[in-house]
Amino acid sequence: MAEFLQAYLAPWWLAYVVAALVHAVLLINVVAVGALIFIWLERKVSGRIQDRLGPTRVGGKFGWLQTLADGLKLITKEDLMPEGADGMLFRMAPYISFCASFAGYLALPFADNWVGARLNTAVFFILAVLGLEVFGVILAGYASASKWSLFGAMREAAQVVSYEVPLGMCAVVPVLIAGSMDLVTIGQMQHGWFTNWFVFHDPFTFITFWVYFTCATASVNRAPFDLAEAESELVAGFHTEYSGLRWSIFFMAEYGSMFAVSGLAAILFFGGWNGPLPITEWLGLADTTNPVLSYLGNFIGMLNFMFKCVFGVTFMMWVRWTLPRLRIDQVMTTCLKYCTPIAAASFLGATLWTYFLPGGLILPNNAYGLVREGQLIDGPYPPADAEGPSKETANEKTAGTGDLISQVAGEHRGRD
Amino acid sequence: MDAAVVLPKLLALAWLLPLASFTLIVFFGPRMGHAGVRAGQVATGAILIGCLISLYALFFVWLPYSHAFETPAEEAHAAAAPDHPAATGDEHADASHGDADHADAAHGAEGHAAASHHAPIIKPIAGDWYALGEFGSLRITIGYYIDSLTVLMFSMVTFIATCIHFYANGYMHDELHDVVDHEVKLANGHHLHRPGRFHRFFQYLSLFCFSMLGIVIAGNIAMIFVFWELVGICSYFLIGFYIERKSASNAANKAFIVNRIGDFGMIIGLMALFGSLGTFAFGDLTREVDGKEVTEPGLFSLVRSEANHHHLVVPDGMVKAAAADEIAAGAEPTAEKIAEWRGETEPKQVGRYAYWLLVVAGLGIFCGCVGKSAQFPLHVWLPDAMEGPTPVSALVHSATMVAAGVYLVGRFFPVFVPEVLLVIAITGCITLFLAATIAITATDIKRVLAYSTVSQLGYMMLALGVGGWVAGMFHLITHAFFKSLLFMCSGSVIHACHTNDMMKMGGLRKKMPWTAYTMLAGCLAIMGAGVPFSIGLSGHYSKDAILAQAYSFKDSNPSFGFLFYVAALGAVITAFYMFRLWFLTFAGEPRDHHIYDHAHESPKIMYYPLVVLAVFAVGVGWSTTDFSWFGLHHLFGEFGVRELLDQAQPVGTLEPTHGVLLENLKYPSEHDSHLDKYHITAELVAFGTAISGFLLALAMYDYRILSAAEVRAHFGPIYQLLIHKWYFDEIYNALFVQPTLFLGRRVAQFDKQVIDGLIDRLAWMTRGVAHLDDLIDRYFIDGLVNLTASCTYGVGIWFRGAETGKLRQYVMFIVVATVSLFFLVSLILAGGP
Amino acid sequence: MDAINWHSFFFLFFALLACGFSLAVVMTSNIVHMAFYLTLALGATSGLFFLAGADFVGAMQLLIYVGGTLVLLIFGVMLTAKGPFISMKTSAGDLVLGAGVGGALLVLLLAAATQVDAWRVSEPSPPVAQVTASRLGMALLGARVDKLDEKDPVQARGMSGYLLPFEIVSVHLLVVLIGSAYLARPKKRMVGGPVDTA
Amino acid sequence: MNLLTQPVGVSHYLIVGAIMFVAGVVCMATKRNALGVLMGIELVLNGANVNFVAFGSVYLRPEVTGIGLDGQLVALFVIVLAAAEAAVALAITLNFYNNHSTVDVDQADELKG
Repeated sequence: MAEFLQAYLAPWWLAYVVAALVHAVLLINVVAVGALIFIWLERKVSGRIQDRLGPTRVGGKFGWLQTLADGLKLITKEDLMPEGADGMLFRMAPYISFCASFAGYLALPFADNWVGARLNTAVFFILAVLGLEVFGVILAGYASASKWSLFGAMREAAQVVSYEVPLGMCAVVPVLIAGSMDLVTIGQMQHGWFTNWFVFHDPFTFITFWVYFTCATASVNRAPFDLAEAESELVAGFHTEYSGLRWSIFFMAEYGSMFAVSGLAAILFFGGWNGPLPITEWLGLADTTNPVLSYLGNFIGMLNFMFKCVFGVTFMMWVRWTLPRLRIDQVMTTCLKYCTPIAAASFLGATLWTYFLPGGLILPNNAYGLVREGQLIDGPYPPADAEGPSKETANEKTAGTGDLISQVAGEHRGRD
Repeated sequence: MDAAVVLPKLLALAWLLPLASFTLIVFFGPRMGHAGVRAGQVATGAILIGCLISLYALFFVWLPYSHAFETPAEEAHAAAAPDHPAATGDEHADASHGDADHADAAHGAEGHAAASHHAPIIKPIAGDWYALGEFGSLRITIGYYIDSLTVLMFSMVTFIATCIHFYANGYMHDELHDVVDHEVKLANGHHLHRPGRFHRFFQYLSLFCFSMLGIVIAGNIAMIFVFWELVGICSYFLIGFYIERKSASNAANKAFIVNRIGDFGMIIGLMALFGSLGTFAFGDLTREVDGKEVTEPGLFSLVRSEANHHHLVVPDGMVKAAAADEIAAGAEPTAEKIAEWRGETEPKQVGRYAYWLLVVAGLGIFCGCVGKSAQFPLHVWLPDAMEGPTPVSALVHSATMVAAGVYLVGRFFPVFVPEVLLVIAITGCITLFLAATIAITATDIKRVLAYSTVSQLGYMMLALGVGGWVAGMFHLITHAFFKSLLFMCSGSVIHACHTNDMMKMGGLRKKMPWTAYTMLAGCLAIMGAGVPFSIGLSGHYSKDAILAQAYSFKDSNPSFGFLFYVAALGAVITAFYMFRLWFLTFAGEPRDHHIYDHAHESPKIMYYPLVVLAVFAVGVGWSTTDFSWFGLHHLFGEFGVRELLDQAQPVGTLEPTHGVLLENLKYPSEHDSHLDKYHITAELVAFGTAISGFLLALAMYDYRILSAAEVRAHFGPIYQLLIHKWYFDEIYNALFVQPTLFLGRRVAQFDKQVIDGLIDRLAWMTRGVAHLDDLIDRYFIDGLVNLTASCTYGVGIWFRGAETGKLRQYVMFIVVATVSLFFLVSLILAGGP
Repeated sequence: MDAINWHSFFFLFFALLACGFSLAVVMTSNIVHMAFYLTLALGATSGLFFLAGADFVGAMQLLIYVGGTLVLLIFGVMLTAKGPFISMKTSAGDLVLGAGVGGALLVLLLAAATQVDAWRVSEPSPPVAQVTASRLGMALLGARVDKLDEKDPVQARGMSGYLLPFEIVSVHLLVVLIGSAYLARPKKRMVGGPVDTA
Repeated sequence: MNLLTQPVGVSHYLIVGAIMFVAGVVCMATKRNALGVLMGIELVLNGANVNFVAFGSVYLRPEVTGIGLDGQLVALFVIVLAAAEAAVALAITLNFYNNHSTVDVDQADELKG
């Protein structure tokens, strides 16, 4: 895109800046507009679950402008800060939370190669950045100079640090199967019928997904794991002292993270932008040589991906309004005594399964069968990124560990 | 499958299983389940598997024509088959030695037709599993000597042991939790309170089974001796199981010490054999020496060599040992010379000495058997040994350990000369009578059985002593079954009544029917109940065989006729005291209502083994020939325990022989006792004696036509004699124990006054020297050391200032040191060349 | 005007952030502020790692260091953050001493860093994009795929990877886990009043 | 020398590392709060890590003379071990706090000579 802009913008560096800005604005819109929609959705969903209608008036049908109205109200509210508060930290905290949540989108692909920055270690990066969100919460809790806030922050800290362990372990399972931490590569590998999705790869990935989802719910601080803002015990937890816009930024961060972990789940387990049926292929939109067609195909893929993310978020809402909140000890027990061992066992099982049955549950599975052999994918997939650095790189990127192992093995044979 | 290959492996497995169980329980016993309850299951499992293996092994010898013990070369000499018409008496030679070069069919003209219809006496399997060491000609090995007797004993021991293990699992359940021993009073007046020892019991049982099986399978006298002593120590442990009871620990000591006396004689006997013959092994061993196969003759072949047609001839080694003087004087021990020496049986001649050497060996070995099998005069320990738990009595003191003595006599039978056999017979005869009479008056239910055991062992010794090898061994087997049954029944009764005193029982039949009727079966079996000439319980056959043998011996040696009469009298008494026991315990009216009300049938795990054993007590003596009217022998051939024992009859012992020292002593062939003239008489006598004893008991203790009290009063002095067990304990006490104690006290006095005084004086001197040493040490050496220490201390104090304990200061030190180090290094580098 | 070197630009950006916040850590006496600045300094360092082509290490830095270790540290801060401990003033003498010693060390290190000419300018090898994660993984498992074409046999022998350190570190982590749980376990109350702290 | 237009070299990274290192050392030497000392240690480790990564980076030094992957590997180990060290140090600090009701390292001088 930057190259494209360079042709029109006089100072060449401006092209980069504009391109970066465009990316950032697009992404921030996903977060901001997403939050608007999700808050409305949450109200509707919770209303339905509690056998009422939810908002109905604002904006005509279904009350779809309710959130906007709320936002306006929040902006006009007075910005309060407690007397004993640590001013700098109190002001920084919401932004830290929001930045952490937002930075995760940098590496999240919305369709094939539609990604802010394609990273080798995208999975890792997203998990790391989302983990930083906790800083905002902790600092908010401390800076508020309130007991409730501090308690909420402490709970959050304990909970998030603990849940990162099983979460990371679960995320490693698809990475292991794909042989890459690049989310685009992982998404490409699940191309085709829905049987290629990693969640159906073997029984262990299926289990892993549920553990992942539980831990993700906990790590984004959603009910039934929302100990940090347990209103029945801590007034409002870490954001007791916040009001107005700062408060709404915390909310945006929360919905942003929900969307991000759902997106990660969608790519790691549910094929990302690939639909259950290879419709884009049937329609001839998978042809990457034609920019218009591939753009259309990717657009359909993006819709696909969005749908999966929204489904994930809705699922979290459903869980929130169904299950009662856990006690803090139950939260820790769930993490350390159940999630971690199950994740570890699934990891081991998936490793063994991949070793003995590399093709997955439903054979034959040509897609990664080829990757396992260490050959370049040129059948179903053209080289993934035509505009990438070089063909060699693509080769190396998709080759994964299998290739390297065979290389090393060959080397050793040669030496003997 | 070649039996010679398979049998040693099978039996070794069955033999080692209890050892494995023992080892396991020793190390993990207390941790096996609650209070070691799994230990019982481990031990039981081990012996059960051992039993199954033994029974499987039995199939190799069960079929009389299975050729189990024949060497592969046997086919070439099929002439020895039992249906061979030419009963020329060379069966033994052929069957037992397949060596074609050596087989000398022309020899052995004198045969005996009686043997011809029997199964062949076939060669035992002998060999070594493992050589422990070799010292010149002396090879100490773990070897085996397997014939049908071995396999039969294995099956019997393991089978009975299995039943007893099951039974003990129920009987010992008190030991699973803390036990209050009401028979032990502590100094503070309380009863002893101690933790249960369930696992320890089974640990000893396992070790005992292992040792007993070791004796049975042993292939040389060294092994026999080792396991003989192991059995002794196990019996010591088990008798003294309730070690806190004074009576139990005394009984254990008594058993052990009395056995020691016998074992001393045994060592003499074994050394006499080894010293003169130079080998430990029983059978001929073939092994490779320098690439050649060498067959070393074993004890039995040396004593009854093939060249002598398996007659007992003083072997060369003994003659050489006897002729030590002549050889020292320069005589060359050539073959002719040895033959010449051997022939001289006149007094003070070499042959005479050599023969005496053989007698000494035999008597020595028998001495050990006297101790272990509780024969007169060493029988005193067995009744006292009833202090152990009843399963121990059943296993150790009825069926197996005391049987070891009899078994050993049977094993060494080929070595015994007629004079020794006579001693054995007389000892057995005395024992059976003594013990039987004591049993009449005993009121302790286990003691009655103990004396009964002693008496029955006497029967076996008598049988062996009068030349009835098969009869004695047969009685050994049948007795094992019914005596263990009787003991376990008595245990069941004791378990229910918590007393041993028969006078407090009575009428228990209604309360514990299973125990009562299985015990009745046992009593009938030991009495020898049966219908003459047709069928009977197991004891019927074995006792008939013994009586017939004694009768045929009486026919050859009229002067020793008393042996037969005493045996017959013993049979009367046996029947009497057994039914006295049964009637007192189970019949009539209860004499102690408190005990009667609390009595109950034992748990299933205890009376199921009783039923199994009862079945065997009834039927173990049967062979297919007893059912010839049914045609069974056509179907299965002739087999039964007797036929199996016939297979194992030591080579050459069927020949009629006579004594050398006592020239009038004549031993008929054992088969002669099957002649009708002896057989019918014996059977009638046996029936008559048994019935009369039974009727007498019936009259006195059930119908009470005769009053026991009156009889007692009438025979006052005899009653006193019997109730005091012929005053044996008192005599031994006065003769041996008191003088020993006296001597011991004198020695202690000497030790205390003379030796201690000397040592005290020495100690005083040492103290003086030490005092001097101390002064030097304190002022000179300590001074030096203190000086060093104070120097170090001073330096330490000086350096202490640097340790401020402040973390931040340490960081400063590190940084400053680093910077200055860099600085110094760069200075040196810059200033250097 | 020369073209802006983006690498240099971002390096400068992150370097200033890292150094600035490091110094802020030293300057501030409020322990919570210290933790916050440290977070930012370490985050900026991870940016430096990304710049230097060490993607995986950068992500590790974010995930483990910033997301784990520092959260733990802040946790500790919160647990002990009673009034007097939030800002503990150091005596001026200590500060001066520290500054002096630190300055000396800084001078030494800067001198060492800038004295080698070869380090001053970059001579980048032809751009080779690397999947560092799998290479690192293989190296941890004992196979150095980046040195497969090492010609010198002596050098090649040294390229045996990091399997043993990896295992040692794994065991070490386990030990640490258990050890710290043990150290921080709740204590039984002492009988007879609180421990004398004087 | 215009930093914005010239390519940066290893030295630049080393300078950043040195500053962080010294900041950490000064932090360790001056902070009285045990957790402050701990943060100093983290800074020191990070300064070292910057150096390692810089030496191992193919963007800064040719692969032939650079230490290649080793730099990154050592940095990895440092990060992991720093996490372990932090856990233990925190446990020790909390223990110290439990027993002495303070986190002042100057008070922890019971072992002084």
